[in-house]
Amino acid sequence: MKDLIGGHKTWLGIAILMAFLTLIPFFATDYWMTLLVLILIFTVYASGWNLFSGLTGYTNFGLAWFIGVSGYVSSLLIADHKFFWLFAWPIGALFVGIVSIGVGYILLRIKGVYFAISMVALTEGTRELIGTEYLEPITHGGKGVPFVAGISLSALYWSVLLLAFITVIICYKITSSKFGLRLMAIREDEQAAETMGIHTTRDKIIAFALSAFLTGLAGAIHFTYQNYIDPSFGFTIHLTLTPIVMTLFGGVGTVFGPAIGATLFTFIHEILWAELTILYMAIFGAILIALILFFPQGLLGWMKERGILPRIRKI
Amino acid sequence: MTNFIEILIRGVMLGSLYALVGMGLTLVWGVVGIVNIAHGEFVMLGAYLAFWSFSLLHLNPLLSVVLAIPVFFFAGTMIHKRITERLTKAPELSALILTFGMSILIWNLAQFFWTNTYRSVPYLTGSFPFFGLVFAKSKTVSFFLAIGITAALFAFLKYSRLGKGIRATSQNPEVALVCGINTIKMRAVTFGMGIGLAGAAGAIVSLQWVIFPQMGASYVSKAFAIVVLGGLGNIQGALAGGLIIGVLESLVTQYWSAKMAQIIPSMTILLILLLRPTGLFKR
Amino acid sequence: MELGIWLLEFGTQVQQAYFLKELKRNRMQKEPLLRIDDVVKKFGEVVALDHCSFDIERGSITGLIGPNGAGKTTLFNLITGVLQPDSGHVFFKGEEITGKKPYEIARKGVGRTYQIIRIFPKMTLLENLIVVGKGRERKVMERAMELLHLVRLLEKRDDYASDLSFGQQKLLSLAQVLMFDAELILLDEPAAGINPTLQNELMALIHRLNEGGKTFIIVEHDMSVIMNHCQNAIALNYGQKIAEGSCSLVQQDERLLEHYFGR
Amino acid sequence: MKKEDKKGLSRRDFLKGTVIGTAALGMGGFAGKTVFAQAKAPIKIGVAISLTGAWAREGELEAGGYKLWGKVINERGCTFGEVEKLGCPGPGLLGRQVEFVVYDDKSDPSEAIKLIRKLVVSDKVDLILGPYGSAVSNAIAPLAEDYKIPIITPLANAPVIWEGKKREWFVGVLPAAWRNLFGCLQIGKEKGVKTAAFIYSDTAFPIGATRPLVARAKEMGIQVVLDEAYPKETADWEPMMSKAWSQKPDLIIGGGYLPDSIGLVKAAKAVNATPKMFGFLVGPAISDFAKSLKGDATYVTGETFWEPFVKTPGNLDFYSAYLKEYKSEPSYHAAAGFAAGQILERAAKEVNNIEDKKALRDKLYSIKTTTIFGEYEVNPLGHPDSGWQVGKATNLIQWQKAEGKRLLPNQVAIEGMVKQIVFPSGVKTADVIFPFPGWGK
Repeated sequence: MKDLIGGHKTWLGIAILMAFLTLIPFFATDYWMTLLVLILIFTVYASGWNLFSGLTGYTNFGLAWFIGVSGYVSSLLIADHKFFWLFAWPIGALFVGIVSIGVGYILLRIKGVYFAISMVALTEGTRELIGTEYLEPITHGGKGVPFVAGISLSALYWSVLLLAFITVIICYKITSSKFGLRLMAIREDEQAAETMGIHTTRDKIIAFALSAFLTGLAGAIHFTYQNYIDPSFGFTIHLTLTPIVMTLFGGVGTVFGPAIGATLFTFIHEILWAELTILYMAIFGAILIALILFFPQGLLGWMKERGILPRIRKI
Repeated sequence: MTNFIEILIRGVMLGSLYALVGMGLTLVWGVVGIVNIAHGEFVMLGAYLAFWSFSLLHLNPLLSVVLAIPVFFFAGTMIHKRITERLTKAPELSALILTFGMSILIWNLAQFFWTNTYRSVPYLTGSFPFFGLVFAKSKTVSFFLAIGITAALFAFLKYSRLGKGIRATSQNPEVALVCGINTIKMRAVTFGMGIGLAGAAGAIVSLQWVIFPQMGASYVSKAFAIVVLGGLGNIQGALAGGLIIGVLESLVTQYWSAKMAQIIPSMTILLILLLRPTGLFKR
Repeated sequence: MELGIWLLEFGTQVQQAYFLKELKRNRMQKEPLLRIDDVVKKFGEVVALDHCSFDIERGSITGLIGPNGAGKTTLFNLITGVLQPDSGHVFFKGEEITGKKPYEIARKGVGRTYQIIRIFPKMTLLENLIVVGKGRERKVMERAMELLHLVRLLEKRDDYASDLSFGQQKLLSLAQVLMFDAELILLDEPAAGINPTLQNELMALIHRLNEGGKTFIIVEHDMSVIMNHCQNAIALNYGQKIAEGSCSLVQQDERLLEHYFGR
Repeated sequence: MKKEDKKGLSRRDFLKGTVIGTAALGMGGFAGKTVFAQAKAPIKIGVAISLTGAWAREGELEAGGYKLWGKVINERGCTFGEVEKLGCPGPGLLGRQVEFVVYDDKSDPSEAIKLIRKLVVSDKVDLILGPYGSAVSNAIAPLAEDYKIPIITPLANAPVIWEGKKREWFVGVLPAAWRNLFGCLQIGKEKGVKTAAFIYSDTAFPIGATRPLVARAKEMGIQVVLDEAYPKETADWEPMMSKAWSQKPDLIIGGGYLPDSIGLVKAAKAVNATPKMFGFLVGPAISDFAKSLKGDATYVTGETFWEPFVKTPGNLDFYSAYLKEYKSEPSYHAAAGFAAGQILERAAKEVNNIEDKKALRDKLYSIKTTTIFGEYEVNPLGHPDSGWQVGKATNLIQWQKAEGKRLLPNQVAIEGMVKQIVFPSGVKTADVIFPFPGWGK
């Protein structure tokens, strides 16, 4: 377990990068900042997904549920109850975090593809539920919730930068901790792990709720940025799939894979879509197919296999 | 009361179509082991096949249904041989993502070539009275078509050599392999059949509903509910599941609300997975 | 005054509690390490275990024998909590563990290895051990290194477990069980499929550990392993215990021989 | 296939134009610099609009309208109708060529926000014309306030955008959504209907267009037998229509977008629903509606904001220019896009400058004008609903048989049917056919 990334040079590099990113609002244009905000939000989504699914092997196809529930709670607080955004965000995230403990307790006993489908069903069901006549007085139903949080782009950017930084640090710490190892043991062989004294249910739920909290926080920021939430935007399957694809792109189960995936992916998307408006989505689909067939271990995995990067887990 | 019976029968008709979509999905899932998210896109392609052959070749849409089966069967086996066969040993996430990619690719290409224009096949519109009840002509014909295709499928699986091979592969691929069954071929054939069913369902759908590139999505969630309800790989279960979902949707819309009816598929999935993970029907 | 009475009462209570604890400990020491009491397990129509009862004494090595489908692996699954019995009880150190979760049972000191090895292939050897260790990071690390040394896999500590040979994986699996200080270790066919040298090494290790106070139950098809290494043997057939006792005794049992050796 | 190509605006040609235009501008506006080196710098107009995704069809029609306006003004210096009276001084707007930077928002508000920022900050566009739809418009409206750049949004009218929001840089072109099918209630009232059923898609625009009508129906003494929103994902409208018809109402009103209206008519025929009148949102005005339903579209009513044959100033010129440019029929989306350009043109000409954004904005909030699309007048600054269009009326069309009718100029028969304006009485082109005579009659 040589700590290759713990060297002073690496930390110095990270510090410089962070300082640079922090100072960006002072010289970058709004467009670049918007792009960075989206990259950072998706970095949190992808890392949050990876934190649970990449380590435990439970494919979470309901990331949009985390995002949408937290987005809804925080948006409603800001729009209808005049909460200050800084307070609304953590409330939304805590809400989804706590609810997901219960949800995890119920759903995490379902395994494999069925778990993935149950999460999709949960997302779809919640979306429909928000629109029903019973919840409409609170949620505004299909009309959606438009609001202005009164947050400047720079403040938005710094918030999400801090969140992304914390998320990556948490992922790094977890991957190199015993808790992370236990999660990986669940992925490798859940039953064996349990007969070796690992409280698998508890560990899974903790990881699930932590993932929900972090993605939820990013989700709350996302909809504040968007000034608007409605059931179909809040729970769209794209909010689940894009982060998964980004993670696959960077490397599942790696620490920096999701961040790298989110960054590269957003840039490629930005370039492709400007040039190929309509075929863009078709190309996106083709890339997905190619990724699975020829590149299943992701960028970092591929580099590790080729010996370009050391085969250690902390990257 | 007549209203109730009318709605019940309409639910059954609706359900027969759902069942057709669900049976294709459950076959592929149960035998090939691939959760085909792109299943709905093949329904969409089937609908376009019927639309184009109607508007360009003036082909009767009912003939298109018959035509769709071999066309989509062949396409399905080719897709499996070229692409999805490689997934049989990969983790489940791979298949989910790959078929999702396939879904995006197909509907966007459809959008590119055929535009977002909404189309429909104006054939067999309207209704006919039946002992004081009123039924849509298109749905009634669709119902009998769906029943016919289902019966043919059952007969094929039960009596033909190929069908027996498919059942063997679905129950235990290793044993089937040892017994000299070419499981790769079986999987390709099954995948083809699943796609064929989707295509046929699409051609039937074209009679009833609006056709547009993104229409596939609405069938997939229902098909998933049907598969979970009926039990994985269980054709009879999918038939029953489809009918149940169809009837529930009709009744709940009428006596409760359309929004509650929309929640049925996802609630079904959650409840069944928690209470009876093997599905409601024994194999 | 009242305080005095209260103190007096409290004192008596403390004394009583101490006495009870002592009593419990005495009883526990008399109790066998593991007691299987009238356990029944059915899978649908098939009876996997049929009113099975026996005790395992501390510090013993017991062989569990019987033909395929006799219920040996089911028994292991019941002891470790992977399956729940339909009726009957399992006691470990005098405490009922029926219905407890697998991880709870493991933490009480029951470890097992599997017939088909179930280590964590995409984790390094060291990680495979650390993950099940308890206590402080440094202590866990030291213990892991120690155990890797014991099973002679120290040099490969940073390799993925999937890179090991079959026999080495069995050793790793045993080291894993030792890592969380299991007192009772259930081994499912430890000797099958590995070469004789490694087999001997493994059995020697088991004896060493046994001398150090560990109790073993071994399922093995190779009768010579059982005969050479176990003190006691229990024979199962169709889920019923058909013989129990010292190895030689069991071997002489007519019924067993009939079933087992097909006479 | 051939037949299909003719109808609608050919998507590939259109996109080719878009992409090339965008690419050229993206590379630092080479085209602009070389060609117009001697002339003044071009006016860059930014557009982030749905070219893919759920509203791609509507978005491309709208963008087609924008581009046509740009082309006409680049050639003549003015467009048609009332603005023509301000004079046609030669190529360009205020002597400067108009160039468009068009991006695709993928029908996603989140994407649109990013693009508007990109347009303002990176592309440094001078002006912005709006996206398609209420959802996206609502998402980008705060940006207009942030950057203090006026945005004219031609195709958004959900109340949430303006109601009580005091928007200062964001003006609309469409009249309020509740007016869309108000004609159905009015006609129904005159003809003495007693009951009405409202079924509509559960999204912002249909809710905003239908719910206020429910209240008005009650005020008018019409009994509301059903008021239900159905889920956005609905693909089979038969259960919903059957539910509505089981109450045997005189009016069935509602819908959502184009597929809803087609699906609802099919469903109505399938359950043999024969109320006295059908009124559906959005779809009936679009020719796809008649083309896919054929004869079944007859007697169905829907709102329209514009028709090729309405007698707004300059409409005939617009129609022929559009036909020449895209070789297909314009829809009201295209007309609204063109009209947004005309409103901008008028304001810019009156201010005689586009650099002074505040003056331009003040003008946009204060002018009253008539475009090819109809009247334009918004609530003035300081009004709680400032920026909301109040000048324009919404008309009701009904598909009627073409046989034996004399067609107006630009009134086209599709599948043997023509659109006739039946409400309000001032502009109607034919009397409403009431009650609905039954299917196939």
